[in-house]
Amino acid sequence: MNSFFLILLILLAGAAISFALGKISSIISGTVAFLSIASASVLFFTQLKNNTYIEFPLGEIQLQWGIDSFGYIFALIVLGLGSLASLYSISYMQNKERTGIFYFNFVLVITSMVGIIFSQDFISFFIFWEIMTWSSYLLIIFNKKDVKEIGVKYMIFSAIGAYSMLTAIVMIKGNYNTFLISDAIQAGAFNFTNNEYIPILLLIGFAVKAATMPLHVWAPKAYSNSPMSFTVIFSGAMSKMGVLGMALVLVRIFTFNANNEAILPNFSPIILQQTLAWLGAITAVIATLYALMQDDAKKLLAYSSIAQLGYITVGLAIGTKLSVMAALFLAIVHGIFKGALFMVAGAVERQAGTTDMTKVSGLIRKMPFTFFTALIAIIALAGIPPLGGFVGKWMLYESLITESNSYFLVILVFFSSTSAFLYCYRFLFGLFLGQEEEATKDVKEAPITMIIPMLILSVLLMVTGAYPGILFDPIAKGMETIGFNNVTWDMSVLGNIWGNSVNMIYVWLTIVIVFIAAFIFLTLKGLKGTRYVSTKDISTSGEIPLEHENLTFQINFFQPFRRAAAPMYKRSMDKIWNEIGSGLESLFNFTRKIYTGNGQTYAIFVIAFLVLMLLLKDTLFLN
Amino acid sequence: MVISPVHYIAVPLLAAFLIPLLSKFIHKELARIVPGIVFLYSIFISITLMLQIGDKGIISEVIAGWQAPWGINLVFSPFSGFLASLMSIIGFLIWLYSYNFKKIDKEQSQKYHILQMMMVTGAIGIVLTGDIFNLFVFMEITAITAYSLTSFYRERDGAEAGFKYLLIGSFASVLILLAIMILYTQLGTLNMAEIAQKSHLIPTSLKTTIIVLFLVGFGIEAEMFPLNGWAPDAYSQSPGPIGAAFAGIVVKAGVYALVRVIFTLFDIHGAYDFLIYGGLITMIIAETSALAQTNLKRMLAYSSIGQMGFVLMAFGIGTHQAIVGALFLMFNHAIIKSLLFMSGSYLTYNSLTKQISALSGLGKKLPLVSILFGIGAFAIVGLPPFSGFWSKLYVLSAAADKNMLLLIMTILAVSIVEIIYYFRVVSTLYYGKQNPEIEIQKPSINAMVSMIALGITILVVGVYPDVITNLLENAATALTDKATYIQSVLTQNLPIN
Amino acid sequence: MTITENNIKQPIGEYIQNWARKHSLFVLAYGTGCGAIEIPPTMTSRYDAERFGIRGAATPRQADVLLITGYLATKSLKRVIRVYEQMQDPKYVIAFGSCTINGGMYYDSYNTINALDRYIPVDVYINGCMPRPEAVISGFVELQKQIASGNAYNATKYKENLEWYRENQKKIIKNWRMPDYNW
Amino acid sequence: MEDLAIKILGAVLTTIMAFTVGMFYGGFVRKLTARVQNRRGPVVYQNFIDLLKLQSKTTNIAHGFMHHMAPIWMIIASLTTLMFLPILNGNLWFPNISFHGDLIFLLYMMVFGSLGMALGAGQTGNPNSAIGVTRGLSQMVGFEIPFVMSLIALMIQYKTTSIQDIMIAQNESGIWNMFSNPFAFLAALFAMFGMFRYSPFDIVGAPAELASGPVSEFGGKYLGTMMTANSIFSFFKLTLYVNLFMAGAGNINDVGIVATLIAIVILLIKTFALYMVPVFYGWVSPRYRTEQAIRYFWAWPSALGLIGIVWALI
Repeated sequence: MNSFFLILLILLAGAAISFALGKISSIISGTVAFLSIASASVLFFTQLKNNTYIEFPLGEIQLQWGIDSFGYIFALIVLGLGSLASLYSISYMQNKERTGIFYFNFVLVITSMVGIIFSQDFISFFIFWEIMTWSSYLLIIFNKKDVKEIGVKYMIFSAIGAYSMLTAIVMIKGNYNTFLISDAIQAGAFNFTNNEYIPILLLIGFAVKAATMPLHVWAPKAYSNSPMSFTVIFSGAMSKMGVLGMALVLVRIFTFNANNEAILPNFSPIILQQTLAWLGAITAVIATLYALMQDDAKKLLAYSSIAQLGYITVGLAIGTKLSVMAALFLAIVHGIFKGALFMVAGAVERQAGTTDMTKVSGLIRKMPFTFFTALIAIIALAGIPPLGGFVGKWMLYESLITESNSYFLVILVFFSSTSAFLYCYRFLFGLFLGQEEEATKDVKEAPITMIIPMLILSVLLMVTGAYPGILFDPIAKGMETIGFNNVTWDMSVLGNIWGNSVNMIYVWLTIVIVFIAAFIFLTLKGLKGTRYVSTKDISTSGEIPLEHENLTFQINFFQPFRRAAAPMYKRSMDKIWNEIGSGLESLFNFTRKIYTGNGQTYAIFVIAFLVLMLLLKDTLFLN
Repeated sequence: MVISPVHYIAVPLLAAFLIPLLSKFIHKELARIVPGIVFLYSIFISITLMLQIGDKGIISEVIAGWQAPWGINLVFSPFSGFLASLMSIIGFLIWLYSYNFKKIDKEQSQKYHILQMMMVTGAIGIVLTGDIFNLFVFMEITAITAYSLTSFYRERDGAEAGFKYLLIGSFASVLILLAIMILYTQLGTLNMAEIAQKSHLIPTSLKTTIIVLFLVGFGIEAEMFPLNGWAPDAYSQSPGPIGAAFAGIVVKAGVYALVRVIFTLFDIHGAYDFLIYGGLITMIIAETSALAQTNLKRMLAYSSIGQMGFVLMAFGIGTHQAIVGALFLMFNHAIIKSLLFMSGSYLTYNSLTKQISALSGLGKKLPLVSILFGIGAFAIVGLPPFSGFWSKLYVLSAAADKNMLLLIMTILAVSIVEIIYYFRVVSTLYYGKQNPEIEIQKPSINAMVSMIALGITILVVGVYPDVITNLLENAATALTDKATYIQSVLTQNLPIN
Repeated sequence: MTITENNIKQPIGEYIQNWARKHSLFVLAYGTGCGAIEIPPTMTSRYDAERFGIRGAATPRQADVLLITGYLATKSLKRVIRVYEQMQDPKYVIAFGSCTINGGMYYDSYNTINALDRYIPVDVYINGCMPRPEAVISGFVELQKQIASGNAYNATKYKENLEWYRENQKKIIKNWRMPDYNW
Repeated sequence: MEDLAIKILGAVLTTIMAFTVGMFYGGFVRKLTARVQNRRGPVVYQNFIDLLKLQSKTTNIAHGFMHHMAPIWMIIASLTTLMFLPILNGNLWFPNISFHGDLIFLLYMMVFGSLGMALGAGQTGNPNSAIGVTRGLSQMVGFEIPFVMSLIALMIQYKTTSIQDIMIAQNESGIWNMFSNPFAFLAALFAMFGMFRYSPFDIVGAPAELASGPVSEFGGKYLGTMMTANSIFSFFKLTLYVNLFMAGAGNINDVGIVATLIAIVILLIKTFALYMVPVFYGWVSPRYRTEQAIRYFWAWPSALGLIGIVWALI
């Protein structure tokens, strides 16, 4: 049997079986889900060779599935993160209700993402895309919180995106008479000079999933309210499907000069490119500003995801080799660290009952491994050397400074990235540091099946920091597939086009040597006199805090910053959309009133219509 | 016995006549069982004939020995055959569903089943007949049964709805009859093939008048805006399965008539644009109204109107692919909306009110029904891998071929509205708070069977649309190929007696 | 290797450490009494305690010297004890003003303590009511001498005689809710 | 092998120099401040005495692992940044591994220490520390903006992100960047006020308000190590500024011993002169609240930074 079908079948079977077993035991159901995803991953990475394609007809539509180097990048994220997240969710979903439905949709989301990666034609692409949308919808409202608002918002924006995409697809069909992606590209469907609607509509479609301003409003609550083990996938992998599409389209908008540097063909794509880049940057800034105001760790992470996706959008929009590479690298690394962070949030939620940072604090001693993961992931998120996050950020900045002409964009991105330190700190402080309060006295470390995926992800972050080449390899191949030539990379040296570079190995060496020396010195020196005390033993001007007295500083955490940046908090896209929504709703209420429920009115309608038609018949029918 | 299209009409009429007698003298239950047998037989005929037309092309049957164009004839083309088969199947499923329907008590059930059978028969008659006056007659049969079924519950609201339907429906009858009269005075024939052949003889101003009369008349049956005032009330006040029958059968007949008039009888291009705009406006108004509904059945009714607008619009685009899409839409709408009405009426039946908010949390108590409703909702808004997606894709790509970008965007914008209100229901079903007071009455097995059959069809067609596309292609060809229709009706004479 | 200065023999390591301790005194001023008013002139331009390496410390963790300026109410004794115990060895206490020696003008008050060294060990007393900044500095210099000679080991004494101190402390502090320290 | 030995020796030398100079500068500042306030002030090597005393504390308190780690993080940040900064222009002993890093890297590495310290401060559970940290981080967002703007201006002016190249370019043209792009320099200078946290930007520690802010719970060896790290870091910051805006020190063509010593002296003069700017500014300034400080940085310094970028483009 063909490996493509086999992989999808294994996943589908996994979904069905775990659904059936959900009633019996959530652990068994979860194990089945994990096994199916893991075995699909194993099959994928062992059996499928790059650049294999299969074609089969469905009605008069020719479908093509295949895997190329570009899809491979995303398969790494989806299947890698998918396996870990499903392993994680075995314990996370334990003792919860309706686990059958959860695992069914969970595996279905992964199936559809694998399907999207397989799809080489628009029809299967769209089908898998929509399956992904509704199965994720069912997971978003799984927790039964704010179902109406979150679910409807998610569906509306997904539908806007999906239908713009569908419009573009049928337009491609209309103009070029093909559904195959490669044929469409050959025919120049994404070329701006031929038809500017198609790429723009496609970009809108992808931008929704990539949560780009102003289509991001669904994201914060959707990310924070779904079960955490799914949000790992949702934010880590699913948003990357938008990135996949955007990369695919955006790169085609550029043309390439003799040296294979991307250049823009004419005026209008520059506007598009700049618009998209600015939207990405503004997304990053706004989301960051909101992230650092959140009191709920999950929401904080949700906003942070949006911000990170903003960087990726910027990178893709700039469209040079370095920036696209940065964007794709960030996409993978974001999958890793945001996956890890959502896992951390999930672990805290499971063990401590809430992720509200005003209620939980001081978990570091109780959940050391979770904290370690959070620490590593946050360092990567903040883009601080020497972890993988830094590599991506570095490439992004370098490409912005060296290759784009929009220096103000750099400032914007940098502002967001600096402000990100605030929420990065908030996350660690809020959950793990600070006072150990009585409320969280009995919290235990998360079970091992949750710890293992988290630790694997943290190790990955360190490895990608030291040897980013591991990821450059597939990324470079993928970029060559979508149109760049001669993508060069080095195992651990990052370079820009001005010839400046950073050698991550030296960074690691310096840091590790200094770390070891300083650690030994500081630990051994006065070892006898060093003692560890509880967090209640602090200098409080001599006052002795009692056990139940809450000394943690958590509320209005960044109040001074908020005061300083007050003008930026005044408007929100959410409000604007809500106003549009309520305006439309009142309009619809008006149209509803056409149906008065009165038979006489209806009769008048009929007669009036008849008369009107008789009057207009010649103009209507005789042209 | 030779199977012929006449059996579609004759057998049910005979059965309708016999049922009261049989139930009185043999067994009471027969009144309920016989219609089922009739429907099964109709399905059997459909299958046989559909297989036959594969070799023979169009089957034209003449009733009572008179040759066309004088006699009344039945035309079983791939197009009308497709619709007739669809109607028989839906009719059967509705019968199956309502066999033990809780709200139809024993006394009434005999009446109900006869009426329902006659309604389907009338609709099938409309689709099959080759004679314009005969079409009118069948339309009256359908309409009258529909009126009485609308007010079947003998409540105030039902009576009011029935009356509204009757009022508007009588307009339709008058207008259609008037049109037929003018047509007959002009051409001296009632055979549709012949009218089609001779339609250029009619003076143009008169021709447009006839078209307007037909359009308004059939437009009422096809729920075109602003002629569809009757529909929401009729749908929501009639028994649940009848709502399904309206959506799946009656309206389809109206659309068929409208399309037949425009595509076959007259060849006027303005009418296509009229269909597009009429359909578009219908769709927009209906879907936006549906958003504001709080009553589940009314919401489904408006959604149904909107879907019919979509179908009309798809016909209006007029290319082969668009017609395939339109037929696919009709097919989908028939199965999906039937499923929605069927499952929806069990849901409302088990809630305290018909309000959507009252469905809260029923997903857990009626898991299978809710899942079926969910499948229906997902399918009707056109989410893959359910069948609704393919019809939408066909229509959209047909529109794209004609570069109707604005049209596509409007359709999709309206689809978003659709998504909102359907998902609102689904999320209420599954994620709302449960009302502990409700005692759940499980649906009967036969109802479940018919709903599951529909659900499975949706899934199968969704995953593998090839099972249906061939039929649709043939049907679309049959509709557009006017010459073959005229020729085969006027030359192919196969008297049955 | 030892070094001898002022007839005191010290190993060289200890000598250097004591020299550093002597010249770098971070003072935590516990300004409860009226004596606190004398601290600012001591620190600022006129008397400039910083030239002796004396500077203020904000928290007990960073402080070397606990400067208790004036009477201690029974209520504030608890705070003083806690602050003292939070300080890190080597640590010194300078009691400032008559009140800390014998209660001073509050000797018969119902809610002040009279002799501070019954509750925490005091290295240097500075007499006076108020002692002038000169006196304060002379007290510091005295402390520096003690440190240099290696005699400022009151903190160790406190640990050794903890039970006695606790007993005294508990006599004053009725609702004893001090945390247990793990030293 | 010899290469490696020289490198290690150079690294150690750099560290020792940075440490010594940083500590002495701190002492000078204390002394000068005292003189300005009409005091005698401590001895200039007072900081060494303080450090020695802190390190010779016999008991030390830690509230947990992150508390223990905080000084280590700071040392890592200081030393790593130092190692990747060319101390002298092209000198054999002091380039360390600077050519393996660039400005953007340093920019991020500089944050490492602050974040580490913030985490340590967070673990102590002292609310004062947490408040101090929020102020510090918020203020950092403030001053990073003009700082980054001026760095961008330099980078696009010289089409390089390497500090070495910027230094060489200044030496070749003979014009310091503080004159060739005064706006960028001013923006960076304002940012520097924030970096050094002297008045009016000392809200972070805010003596007498927040105890001593983030370091409230640090004492003994922890405080001592932090002090060391801070001294090294301030030397790094000053050298970075001198390299970027004042052409650094030393001559790439002359790397003899004498030339090196002269270069070091020049470097010290330049850094000291630069260091005095925030110190002088601090003497005459009261304290800004956090939001005032942030707004301060986002107003004129950022505007200057923007002008600097435009200037560099022209």
